[in-house]
Amino acid sequence: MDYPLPELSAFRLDVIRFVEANLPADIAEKVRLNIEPEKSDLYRWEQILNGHGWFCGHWPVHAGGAGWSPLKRYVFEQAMAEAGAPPLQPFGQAYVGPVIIEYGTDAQKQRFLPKIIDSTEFWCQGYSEPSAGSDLAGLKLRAERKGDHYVLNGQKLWTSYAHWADMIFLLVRTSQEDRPQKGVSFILADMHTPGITIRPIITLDMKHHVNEVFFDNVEVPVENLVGDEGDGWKIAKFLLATERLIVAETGKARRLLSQVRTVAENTLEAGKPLFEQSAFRRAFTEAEVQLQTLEAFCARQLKGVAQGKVLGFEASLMKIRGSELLQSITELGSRVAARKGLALSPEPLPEGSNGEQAEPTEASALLSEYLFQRAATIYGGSNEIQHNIVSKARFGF
Amino acid sequence: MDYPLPELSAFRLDVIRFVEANLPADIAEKVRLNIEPEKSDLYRWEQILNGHGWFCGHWPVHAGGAGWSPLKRYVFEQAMAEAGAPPLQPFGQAYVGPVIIEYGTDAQKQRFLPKIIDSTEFWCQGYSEPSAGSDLAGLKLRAERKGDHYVLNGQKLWTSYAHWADMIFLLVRTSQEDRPQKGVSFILADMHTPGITIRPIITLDMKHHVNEVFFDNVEVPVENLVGDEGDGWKIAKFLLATERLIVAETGKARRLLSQVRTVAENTLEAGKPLFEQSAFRRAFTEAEVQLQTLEAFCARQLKGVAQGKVLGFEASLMKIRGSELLQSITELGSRVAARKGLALSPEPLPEGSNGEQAEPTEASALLSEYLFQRAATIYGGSNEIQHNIVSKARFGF
Amino acid sequence: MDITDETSSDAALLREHALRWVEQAYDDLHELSGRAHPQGFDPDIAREVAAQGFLGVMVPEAKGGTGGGLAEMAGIMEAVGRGIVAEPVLSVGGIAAPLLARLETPEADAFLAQLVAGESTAVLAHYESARGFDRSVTTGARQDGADVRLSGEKANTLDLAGADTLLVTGLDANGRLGLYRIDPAAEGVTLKIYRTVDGRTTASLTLADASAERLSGSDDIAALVDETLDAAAFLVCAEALGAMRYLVDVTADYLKTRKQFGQTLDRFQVLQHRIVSMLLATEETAGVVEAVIDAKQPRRARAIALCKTVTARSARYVAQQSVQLHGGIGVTDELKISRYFKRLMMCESLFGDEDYYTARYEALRPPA
Amino acid sequence: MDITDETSSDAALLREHALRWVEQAYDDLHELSGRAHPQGFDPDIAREVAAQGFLGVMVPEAKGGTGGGLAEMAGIMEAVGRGIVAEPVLSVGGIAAPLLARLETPEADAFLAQLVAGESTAVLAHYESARGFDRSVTTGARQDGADVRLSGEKANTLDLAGADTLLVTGLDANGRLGLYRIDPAAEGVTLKIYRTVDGRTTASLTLADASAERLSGSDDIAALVDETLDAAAFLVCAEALGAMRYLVDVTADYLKTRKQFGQTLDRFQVLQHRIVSMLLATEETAGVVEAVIDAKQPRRARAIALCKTVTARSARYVAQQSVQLHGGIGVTDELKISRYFKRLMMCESLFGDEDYYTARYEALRPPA
Repeated sequence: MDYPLPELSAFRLDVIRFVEANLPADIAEKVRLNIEPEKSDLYRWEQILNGHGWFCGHWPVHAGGAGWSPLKRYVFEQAMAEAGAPPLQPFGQAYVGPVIIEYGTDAQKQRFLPKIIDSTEFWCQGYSEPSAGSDLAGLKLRAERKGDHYVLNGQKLWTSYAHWADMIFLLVRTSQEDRPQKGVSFILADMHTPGITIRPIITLDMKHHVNEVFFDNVEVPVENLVGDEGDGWKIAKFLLATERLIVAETGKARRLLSQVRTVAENTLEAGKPLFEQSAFRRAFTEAEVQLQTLEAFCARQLKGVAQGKVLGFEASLMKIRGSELLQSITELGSRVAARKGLALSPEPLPEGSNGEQAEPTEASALLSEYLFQRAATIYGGSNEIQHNIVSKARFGF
Repeated sequence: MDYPLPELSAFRLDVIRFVEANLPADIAEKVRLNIEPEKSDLYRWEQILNGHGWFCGHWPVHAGGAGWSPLKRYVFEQAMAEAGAPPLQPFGQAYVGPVIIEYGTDAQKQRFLPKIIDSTEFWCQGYSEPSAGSDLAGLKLRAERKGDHYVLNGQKLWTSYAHWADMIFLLVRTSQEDRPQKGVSFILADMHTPGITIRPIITLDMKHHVNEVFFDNVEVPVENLVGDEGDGWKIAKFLLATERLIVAETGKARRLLSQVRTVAENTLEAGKPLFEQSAFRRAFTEAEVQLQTLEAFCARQLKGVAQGKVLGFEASLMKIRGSELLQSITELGSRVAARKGLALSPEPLPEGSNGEQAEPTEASALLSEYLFQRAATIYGGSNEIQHNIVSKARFGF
Repeated sequence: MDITDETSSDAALLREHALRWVEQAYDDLHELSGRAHPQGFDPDIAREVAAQGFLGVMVPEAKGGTGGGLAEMAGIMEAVGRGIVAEPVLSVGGIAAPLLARLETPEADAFLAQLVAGESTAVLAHYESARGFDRSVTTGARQDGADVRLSGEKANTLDLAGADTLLVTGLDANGRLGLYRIDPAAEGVTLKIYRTVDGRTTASLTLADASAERLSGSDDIAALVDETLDAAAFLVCAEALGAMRYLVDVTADYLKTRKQFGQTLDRFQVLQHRIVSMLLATEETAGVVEAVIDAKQPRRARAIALCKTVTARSARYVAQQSVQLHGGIGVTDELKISRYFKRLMMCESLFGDEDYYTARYEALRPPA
Repeated sequence: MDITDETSSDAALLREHALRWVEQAYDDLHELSGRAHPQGFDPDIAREVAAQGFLGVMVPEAKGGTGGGLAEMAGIMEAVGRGIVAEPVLSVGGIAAPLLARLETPEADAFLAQLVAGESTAVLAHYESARGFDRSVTTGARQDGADVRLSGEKANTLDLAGADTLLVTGLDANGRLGLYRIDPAAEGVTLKIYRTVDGRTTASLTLADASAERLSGSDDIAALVDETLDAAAFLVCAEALGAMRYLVDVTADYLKTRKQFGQTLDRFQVLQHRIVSMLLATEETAGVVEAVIDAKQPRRARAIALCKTVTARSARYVAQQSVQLHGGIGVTDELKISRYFKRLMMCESLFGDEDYYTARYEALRPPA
């Protein structure tokens, strides 16, 4: 498929070749079959990337990165995903790392950044709460200053990979009196602190990605506050701005679309490959049109950023179409899986069945991804919220 | 195509055969080419129907009708349209006639009903106003009682066929003090009364269907009031209820879909009939699926009515899907017309062109219908309003 | 008005009965079903389903059933969908039992009684791995003296892990399709069991000269199998209708209670319109389901193709939007919403998906 | 950011110039154009268009043009769409002139100067009535001594009523495609003129041994015609983008002022979301238009197929929703909305519609 950024196509091919040459085969196989990599798998891969200077390439050089432009970073991340590398967990390198670089004290930088770069400390993000999903103004988790510590009480929800995490960065309420946004602060907590309890949440795909995290008189040293009290909103907006450019996962979409094609070529319908069947092919072409349209749209926006434009509502548009695209592609994958009875592996079959347990397949991998992607139009501000945002920002409604 | 009401299929075939045998050829040709019939064409056809006892078949027997059930009336009207009869203008026989039968004085019945039945007086409907489109509560046209007359001042908008009409039935405001709905009355006015001015509005299809009608001190005798002052809302609701069952024009949809097929069979694409082209055929099949789904839905609702059910929000659902269907089918027709350069006949070409003026074609007839049907999701309460209505009526939102 | 009102009051009564049973008896047992059992359903509840008479609805009275047809079974299946019942009501009551009843052979009749009573569970293994949703088969039946031996690959067989008997279609030496009974534990039978997305089971099976008993007579039963699969496709539409109606109700309730930005969600016009679209898709499904019941042969096959086409897309839409409108909790396994979502995926695709039935609808179009 | 920013500052300047001309000079004359004239455009404005240099943008400087390419012409066409200019900017400046310029024959060059100066108006008659959007032709060119005679049926020829010269494609005795100049008033030429939906003209023409002058050399120009039609298809996308941007702006303004149920329409969330979807369709179009400019051969043909596929559907959506959101007045001929709606119908289908370009996109897919 053609790629819309000719000036970066050589770098893109470098990245793809690097992944092909260096991604451990067992990890590649997990990605192909949509089996969750272990934490140690991720660490292994991050360390390989780091050895090549690519793990935190978007960090400034003074902080240990390569100082990539947003455009280059976009191409890197999409090419990685396209080539079948596991997604880098963003919480350390993409989220809290840049925040610490921008707002952290020297002590914080020395304490936290090295362990992000060398993949020895795993982070998670504590934003959402039961009554603050798409609407962060409703944050309730309290952090009360008591001497050298803040004491945290409350609950976070949808906390991805809390069960792997050593550290968590949190938005907490440090004041009840200010207007809702002003009383929010940004703080870092050790996940092993007494009083933190994790409850797994199993999602549609029957996997354990997210959790509820409960805070019961959890003591966090005051030096873990980033910025000042009340800076939480400002820091959250900074973090959001650095993240806006990668909301459309076109690289992953490329990989999944290509997998759909492979699977459909290997699935027979009336003795002929499903990929040759006209209704299926039409839907495939339609997904390809959507993908290339999104890539053209993103390329146009990123070229604007390269010329100094600040993205506003355009990021919401990317989010809307990006999530719709992943849903379309995986829905197509689910059509192939439907020919195999919607078998969902690798969910184990209990003992006592009257036959042999089947192996996971690429079709069931796509089915599982379809289930997972139902959340794509919900998390990070649902698509309905994104429409609200654009309506206000672009038209002043 | 299969028909979903087996018990009435014999009657349906009778109607279709009657139209084929009795509709004058010149009128049939106008329908086929989507050329507006003249008023005299309509009268001719109505009188033929009336001779067969079918013109006001849904009126009670005591009022000169045949006392058809709603189900039978639905089958009749859809079969007429399917067979290519011109649509009966509803304003007399379907709208004001039943109102006069239900609410009129004996004098009103004797004065107005015979001229509706024998097609010697043409009616139009004065509901919409500039600031009361989908929202009738905003009605402003004033009717002040002065002795034996009401004096009307104000304006109506979107008045269909006002330019043909001898009479108009109006919703007017007879009191400013009551809450908006209570001050509305239902009144009948002679279109030849001094002070009435008609301004044509040309629509997307370049035709003259609708008008603005201005009322400047128009005197209407008090005996033309239907019901009491303030009954306007009640009467409008009665009228609406009798009309709810024919909001989905499935018969017309059948005729248009069949015309699309004929035209696509006779249009060549790369030397082969367009109807054989896979993308076109798929869209055609999709339209057929939509049509038969709507017919099944309507049949289910009408069987419910036959068992005494009163339709509520279901009529809005029919309106939503009915309008969408006519838009889909005619959009398909416009695709055929696109192969002929989107020629829109019979719009005349001015003098001085360097070639011969082309004849109207069935393709341009469908194109013209496509333009006309853009209004289908707007008039009679836009589809957005219909969604609001259902949301409130069915879910109590 | 329900789907069976006009066609048969027996059907309406049966539907009411089934809905009540699902609501009262089944709901408490619900969490025990499906995923927790190796069979993909609870054997105790399966026996209770038989005791309720659900498996004999489409079997003539003379053969121990209650002599109903598609209208009656559709009411049962709507209840199955409303409660997302995991037990093999469809596999046995909607497919295996009525198929056996129509074979009119002593072998089939003898086995039928056990099925209806819930003493045995049999599933039809018809689809083949190289044919997708296509209904043609290549599995062959070889006469071996008094025995018959079957060889071939079957796929996409719902509920197989809980079945003690396989009903397998195959072509004899003359190319005639027949139905054969096979013991899943017999030599030459290899099963691969998969958990389906909704916690039931499906399987592919390889038959290598597996010993079989012929249940059908000497006639070709291809037309009968075709009708059976059409009926099955129709019955999952009725099942989908039950699940969709549940989701519309539950989602509307959720919108009324969940608050965001200081308002309950039902105040947001976009969500109001969305649930109206869900309602519309559901009511259209009710319409096309009823149209199948009204349609007589030879029009029924096309009515079913229309019905499954429309139901598949409606089911997908309603399921997806129910999850979307529930937001985060909609994608959790804890909330029932996700289970209805998955059951509707099954309904959407079992016995052929939207593409398959659109093509069939197109192929069955009468000449202009 | 506009479509041409990065590719060429010349292109950006030209675009600005054209937009300004349309806004200032054209808008007042607007009502005089198109429908009121037998040609479907105003001959005086057509001359003004030539004076502005819009017709020579894609002609090399050596041949009297300004030597631009698709990027430059796209900027002009965006302005044409913004003002729904009726004059034959596309037919002459986007098609006839660049096609002649690339023939590199003395006959073509001689005629080219008149075209660019607006002294003559020529349209390409290529499509044929039995071939729809398909680009192959059957019209034949017969050598008759020193003369050439053409026979065949051409269709779907925009702006023909205002042209004094026909540029007709035909196959010679060796099956090579050539380009021929024909006088529309010549013997053997029969024209049927139609008014297009947007008030311009289209025509079909029958050629019965009509006298013609050969403009192309002896090479087969099928590839050149193919590229020309691709370029034309692309340029109507840029035109559509201009019209869509206008509609998004105007519709947003309307929602802010029109009241219903006591509130301005912009308070209704459903309408807010609708116009965001319109914006999204428009910005996607901007993206695929820019991607064509970035794409070099041989990738350009597929980029254009993508562009027209996406633009066709986006144009239809934006046009339909602009009418819908305007309600009743949206369907009146008085309001400009309806004229933009119709122009976008033209953009959607000229040189092939969504179906045609989706098939082309599919056919041009590189091997996996």
